[in-house]
Amino acid sequence: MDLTYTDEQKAFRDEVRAFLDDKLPKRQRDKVAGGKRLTKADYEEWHAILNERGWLGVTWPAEFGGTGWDAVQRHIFEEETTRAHAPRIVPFGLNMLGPVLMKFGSKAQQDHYLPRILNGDDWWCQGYSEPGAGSDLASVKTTAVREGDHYIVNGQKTWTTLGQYADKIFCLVRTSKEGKPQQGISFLLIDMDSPGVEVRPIVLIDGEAEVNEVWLSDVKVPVENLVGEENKGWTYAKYLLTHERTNIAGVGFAQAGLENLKRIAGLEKAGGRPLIENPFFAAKMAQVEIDLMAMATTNLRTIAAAAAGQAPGAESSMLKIKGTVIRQEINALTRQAVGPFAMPFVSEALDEGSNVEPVGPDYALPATQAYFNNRKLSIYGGSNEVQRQIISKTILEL
Amino acid sequence: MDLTYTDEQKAFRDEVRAFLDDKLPKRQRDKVAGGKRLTKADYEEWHAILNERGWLGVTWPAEFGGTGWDAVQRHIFEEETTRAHAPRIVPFGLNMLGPVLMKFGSKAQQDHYLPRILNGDDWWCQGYSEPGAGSDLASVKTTAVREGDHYIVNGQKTWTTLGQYADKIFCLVRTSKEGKPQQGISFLLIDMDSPGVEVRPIVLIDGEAEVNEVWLSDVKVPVENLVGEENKGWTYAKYLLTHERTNIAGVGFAQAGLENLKRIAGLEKAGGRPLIENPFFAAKMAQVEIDLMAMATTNLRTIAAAAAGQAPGAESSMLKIKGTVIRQEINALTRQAVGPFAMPFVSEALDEGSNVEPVGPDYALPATQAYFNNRKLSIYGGSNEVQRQIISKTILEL
Amino acid sequence: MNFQLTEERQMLQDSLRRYLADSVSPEMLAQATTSAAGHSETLWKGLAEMGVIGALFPEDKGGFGGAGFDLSVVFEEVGRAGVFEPLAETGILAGGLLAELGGEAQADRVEAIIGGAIIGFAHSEPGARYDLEHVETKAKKDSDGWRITGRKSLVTHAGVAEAFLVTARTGGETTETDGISAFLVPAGEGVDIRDYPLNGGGRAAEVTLDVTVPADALIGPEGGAYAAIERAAARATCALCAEALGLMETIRGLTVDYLKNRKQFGQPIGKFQALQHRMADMLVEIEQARSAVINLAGHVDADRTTRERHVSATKNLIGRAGRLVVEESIQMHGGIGMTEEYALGHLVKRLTMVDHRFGDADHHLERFIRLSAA
Amino acid sequence: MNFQLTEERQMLQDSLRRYLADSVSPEMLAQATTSAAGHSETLWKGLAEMGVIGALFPEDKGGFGGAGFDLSVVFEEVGRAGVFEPLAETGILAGGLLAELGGEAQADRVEAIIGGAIIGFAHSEPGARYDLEHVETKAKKDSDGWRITGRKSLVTHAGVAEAFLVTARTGGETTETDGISAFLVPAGEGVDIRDYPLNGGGRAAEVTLDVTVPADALIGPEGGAYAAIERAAARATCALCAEALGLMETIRGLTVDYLKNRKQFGQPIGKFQALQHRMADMLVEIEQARSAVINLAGHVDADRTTRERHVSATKNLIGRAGRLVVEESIQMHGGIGMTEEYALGHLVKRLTMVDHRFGDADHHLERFIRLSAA
Repeated sequence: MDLTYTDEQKAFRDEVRAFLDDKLPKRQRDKVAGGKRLTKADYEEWHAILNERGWLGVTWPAEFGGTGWDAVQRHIFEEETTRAHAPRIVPFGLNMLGPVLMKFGSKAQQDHYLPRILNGDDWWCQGYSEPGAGSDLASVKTTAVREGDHYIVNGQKTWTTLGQYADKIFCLVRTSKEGKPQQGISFLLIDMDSPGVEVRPIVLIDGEAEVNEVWLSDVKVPVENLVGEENKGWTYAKYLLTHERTNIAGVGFAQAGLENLKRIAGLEKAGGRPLIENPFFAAKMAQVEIDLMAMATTNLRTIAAAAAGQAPGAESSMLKIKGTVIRQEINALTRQAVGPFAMPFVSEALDEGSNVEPVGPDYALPATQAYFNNRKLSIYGGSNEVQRQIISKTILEL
Repeated sequence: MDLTYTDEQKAFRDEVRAFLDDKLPKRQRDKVAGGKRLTKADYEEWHAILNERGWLGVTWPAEFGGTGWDAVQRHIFEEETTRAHAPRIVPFGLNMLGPVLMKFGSKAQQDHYLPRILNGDDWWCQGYSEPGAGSDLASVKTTAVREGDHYIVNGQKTWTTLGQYADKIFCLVRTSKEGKPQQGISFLLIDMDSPGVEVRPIVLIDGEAEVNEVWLSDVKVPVENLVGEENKGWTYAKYLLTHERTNIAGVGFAQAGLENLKRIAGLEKAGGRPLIENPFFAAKMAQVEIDLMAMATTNLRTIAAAAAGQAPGAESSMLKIKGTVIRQEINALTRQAVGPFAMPFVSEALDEGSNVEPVGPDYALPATQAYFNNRKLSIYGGSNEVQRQIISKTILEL
Repeated sequence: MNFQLTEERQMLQDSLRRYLADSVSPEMLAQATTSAAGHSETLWKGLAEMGVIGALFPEDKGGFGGAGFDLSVVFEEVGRAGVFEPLAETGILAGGLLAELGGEAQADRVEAIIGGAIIGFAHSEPGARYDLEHVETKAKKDSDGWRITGRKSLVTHAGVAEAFLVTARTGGETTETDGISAFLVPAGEGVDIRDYPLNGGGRAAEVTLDVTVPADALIGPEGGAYAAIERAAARATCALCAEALGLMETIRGLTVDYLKNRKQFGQPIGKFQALQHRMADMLVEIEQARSAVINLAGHVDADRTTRERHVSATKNLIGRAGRLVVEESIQMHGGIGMTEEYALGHLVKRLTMVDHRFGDADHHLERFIRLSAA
Repeated sequence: MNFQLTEERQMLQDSLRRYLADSVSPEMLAQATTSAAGHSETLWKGLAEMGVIGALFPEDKGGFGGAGFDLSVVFEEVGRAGVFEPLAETGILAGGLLAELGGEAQADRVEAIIGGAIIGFAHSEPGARYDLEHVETKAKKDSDGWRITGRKSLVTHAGVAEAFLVTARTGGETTETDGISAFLVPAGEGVDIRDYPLNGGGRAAEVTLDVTVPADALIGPEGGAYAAIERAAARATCALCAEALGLMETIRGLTVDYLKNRKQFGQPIGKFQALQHRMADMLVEIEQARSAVINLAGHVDADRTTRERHVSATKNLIGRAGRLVVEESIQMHGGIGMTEEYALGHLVKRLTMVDHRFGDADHHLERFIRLSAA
């Protein structure tokens, strides 16, 4: 038992810190810390900086141009970049499609797509969810019918995050109606420029349009864009979901959120005293901090097991539940902290270079938006209800 | 809309208060307030005092020797007696069997049993639950087989409260195995002195033996002890349960509990200050008080509807859930309040006249016992899970 | 003891509910929210014509209601429909204070309000958070009348107000209850408005005052308006809590419908017991919220301690129940519950913002403890 | 970073778990609880022979462990079995202080403790609640040595202790940290014991002291024992939290078994989704409790602020998780869960009492805030 990093791990952490001090643009740092709106160019700039250092393929093995880091190193990198308020790495190409192609893609697909992901030539988005399906992924209705050397794809995808920026989409499509719903699914790569692809933004209750509906009408997709075998897509999809679940606890986000909360609670005054000194508020903050301290250790335990080669099991479901509960509680407390200034909705003030001033403190609107936006945490990636079901089945065997 | 009592109701309340000032023995008041152990004689004494005044048959119509009070009067009586720390009225004869006999019993049964209940000649107990059945009452396994002018009863009842004091037990028994489980049940009155009846105490985690197992082995019961018709017992049982659910919210108990909690929190010192001034503790107390203020009004709304002749519906399920949650929270806070002295278990100190002194303050052990004992509130009388199911079905229609 | 509405209130409830059900749609609300006015002028006119504003005033002030239960009946329906008209600002706060403090001189203006004139309530200030007595804005007597200087914050519906009931200090320190006076200040020069939309619908403004008003703009006793302000705030809080209850009822209806109709894993999700039980728990809390609103409505005219104790108890409970209803209803809807387009979005935002007005759950818990100890 | 037990600790865990599984039964616990000794002499002997007491002491004090993870390994098993032996009192508190403060002069006594001698820890007092520095008991130097007078409360296993590590004030005021000294006081004349059973098993006593001990009964520096007492209490709290974790694990096992085997409405109740989800939530909290114990065990030897911050964080979390596990496990069992006879009863009582020792969840929440601000 040893809760501290080894000397090598500490050295690695220092290396990451030095890199961030040196290379993370202050402009980006301030935008992320201040809850400002990030543009496509912002993400691309940060990806390019990381790629130059060879640190963009965080989860990738070295043979594909990735870092080859183990789970602990990935955790340290994640922790440090989050604390430094770096933009997140957009995960769709890097953490989702990449690993699927490495494991199930053809040599030609790997050679073509993987370098393009690292170089920022393609911006990928995810075509998994469909309207009316939610966590029930196997009920895919979008069809792909083979015609000669093409598939003709028809259907609708939804909750496609940052689809408005994407050049490409990886999709689950139905290629067969026989057998169980899971059996007739294939995994297809589609060019967003293809005729028949239409992207419509979905505005969420925080006022932002980060997700989209993607309509596919008679879209012609070359058969070489099929990943792996036809009707085996469910296997690849599940593999991808396991990868999606790394960093599912969101410890770094929670820690950054808690720091932000403490800062705000130190600035806000309630009854003439800093809010942070109000015993009711201090109690709630301390409670969530204590929960986070424990959850961070649960997370490290899982990471250490992964680094030792154990496959992640239902522990990730526990981390998902507790991690989202903690982050959502931090969001709720931050919203509470900003007081009456949670009310104004001056969206323009979040744009870089906008000359619209926020109403009240500049942290107020981001606090409210984060509260509303992060309700998604317990819904997506397998809702917390689905996670409870997994725990009940696989750990408790009920 | 009027939240206050009418002048008549106020006058009635004053009458009840005057009666309690005058007739409730101080000895009993102190025992109840102090969480001391009540004996059979204590209950009998209080019943006799009430009966002398004509106030024992609280829920009974005047024609059977009851008070004939409406729902509001019953509520006032309940509230005042609880606040005055009177012993509770033991409900099995008075609030459970009584109403069943009045509605479904024969004239002979009514003439025989009802006066005996009021006069304290019979102490009744309830034979509903069976081992392994819990809230699933319809799964009655105890059998009653007709042989001539007797039934031969075999089986086992459990959770029989104060069965150790009882002369008689009313039982649900299976007289037919045909049809749905609900269809073959009968309602039988059994003399506890009959050969083959055996009572075994169940000690609960508070160390007390208030409930019992009742074993029935070839017990001969005269057919005239059948209430209503054979195989119609489920109807009577359900009718009884509706009656049991009056005062299901336990507002009076909660209010008395909250007062006791405040008193203790005023006496206990934490970090040199009275616990009641500790903001964390004060916050929890205030929270539960606020919840109770609202629940008391929900209760009055239900009572007013009942007084206006509306049948109680799933509202009683909502009162059951919220009422038990509130009382259990008060119990938990009281246990918390007594600090380290929650630990000693000096049971003898609760007996009247015992010369064993409690360890620490005299309110400590009763606080711990009440916490453990009242875990039952959310289990019995239809567990809170069953109540949620009722709400889901009847109100939400899910 | 009687929990039935009077016949008059029952009629008001029925007709208001019918009117709003007929007039309000998600599209109409979306339009009102993005309009420059920040509310629906048609609806406002309709409400005035129905006598809804009059129901907020007692008979001796030209209305036909004004009791706690009149407020709760009206605002439960307002919440149910999710509308954001300047009813509370004009009818309870500015109008209520004009009626109470203004005497005969303001009777015409109260009549105009009942007819639909919009008067803003410019009271809270940037540093006040939820402290009602926090007033820095100054009013100084001079030869022309009163010169008022200061900043007011989050003045709801300021953009459409023809005048403002402005509170300002004529004496005392920033957080004292003594020394606060009320003035009627017409919109226009010297009253600078920066207005903006609100989360949950409607608009508000930061108002900068540097204006001179005549001597008779003083409403009520010089330096002695606080008690009336606190009473008006209690009534507005009662209205807001009733509005929250109405929001909860509509959210509940949407959620139950969704549970019945939405299928997943081959059956309506309302057949999943875990969701059934959580929905039942939500219902229990909404019932608590209803009782809390009744408690407050029944005590808005009680003595100060009783009234304010109920204000804080009810606002605390509404804050807690509101958060539960918001979070559970979104969660049970899943992704669709987070979209701006679906009806739920507007309602949960509005309900969330209830906790940011007139003091959040913690503010009132602390206040309840203080008032109970007194 | 490494979360594997060392080979030695893994062996200790395995053998202790096996030994307790073989030796402990509900009947045996019931008998121990009602016996005059208030614990099982056989078990105690067995533990000593296995070297479990030695595992609580570092090598330079004659043991072969003594680190935080040694405590947590041992006490998780103690909790798992639901036993109540004087391990913490003797091995961590009295014994730990003798080893730390007593020097060479006490080495023999520490060896005796490791061999099974029972020494009580007479520290807390009737008015202290959870304040470690609250000591009123006085010690005065006189020609015969030290005269100690005062009252100690809830001295666990006092009835079987051959001596007590007694804390007493040789200077300072009741709640000061300075001025507290430690003494070794033999049981017997001048040490009056009123002993009684405890909720959750075992016995404790109120101890009245009016006794004179020789000058060399003073253990450690005069008036300067507090820092060591606080360290020992941190270690005992770590042990208690690990014990709570063990209790939770056994309760979890009992509850899952019950859900699988118990049928109602025609199926195992574990098939009801509402219960499945609640059981999953309980599991999540037990996982949190496990991590909290690891955090504390890993920091019991850290600098004071770090150590005590972890003490308070972990004890707070254990208190909250413990209450949830107690209440949910009883609820999911239904009536049977409330009976003394069924194995659950003893465990939930013991787990409940954890919150009443060394400070409850609120006490530590407040302390965590204070320590974090410092």
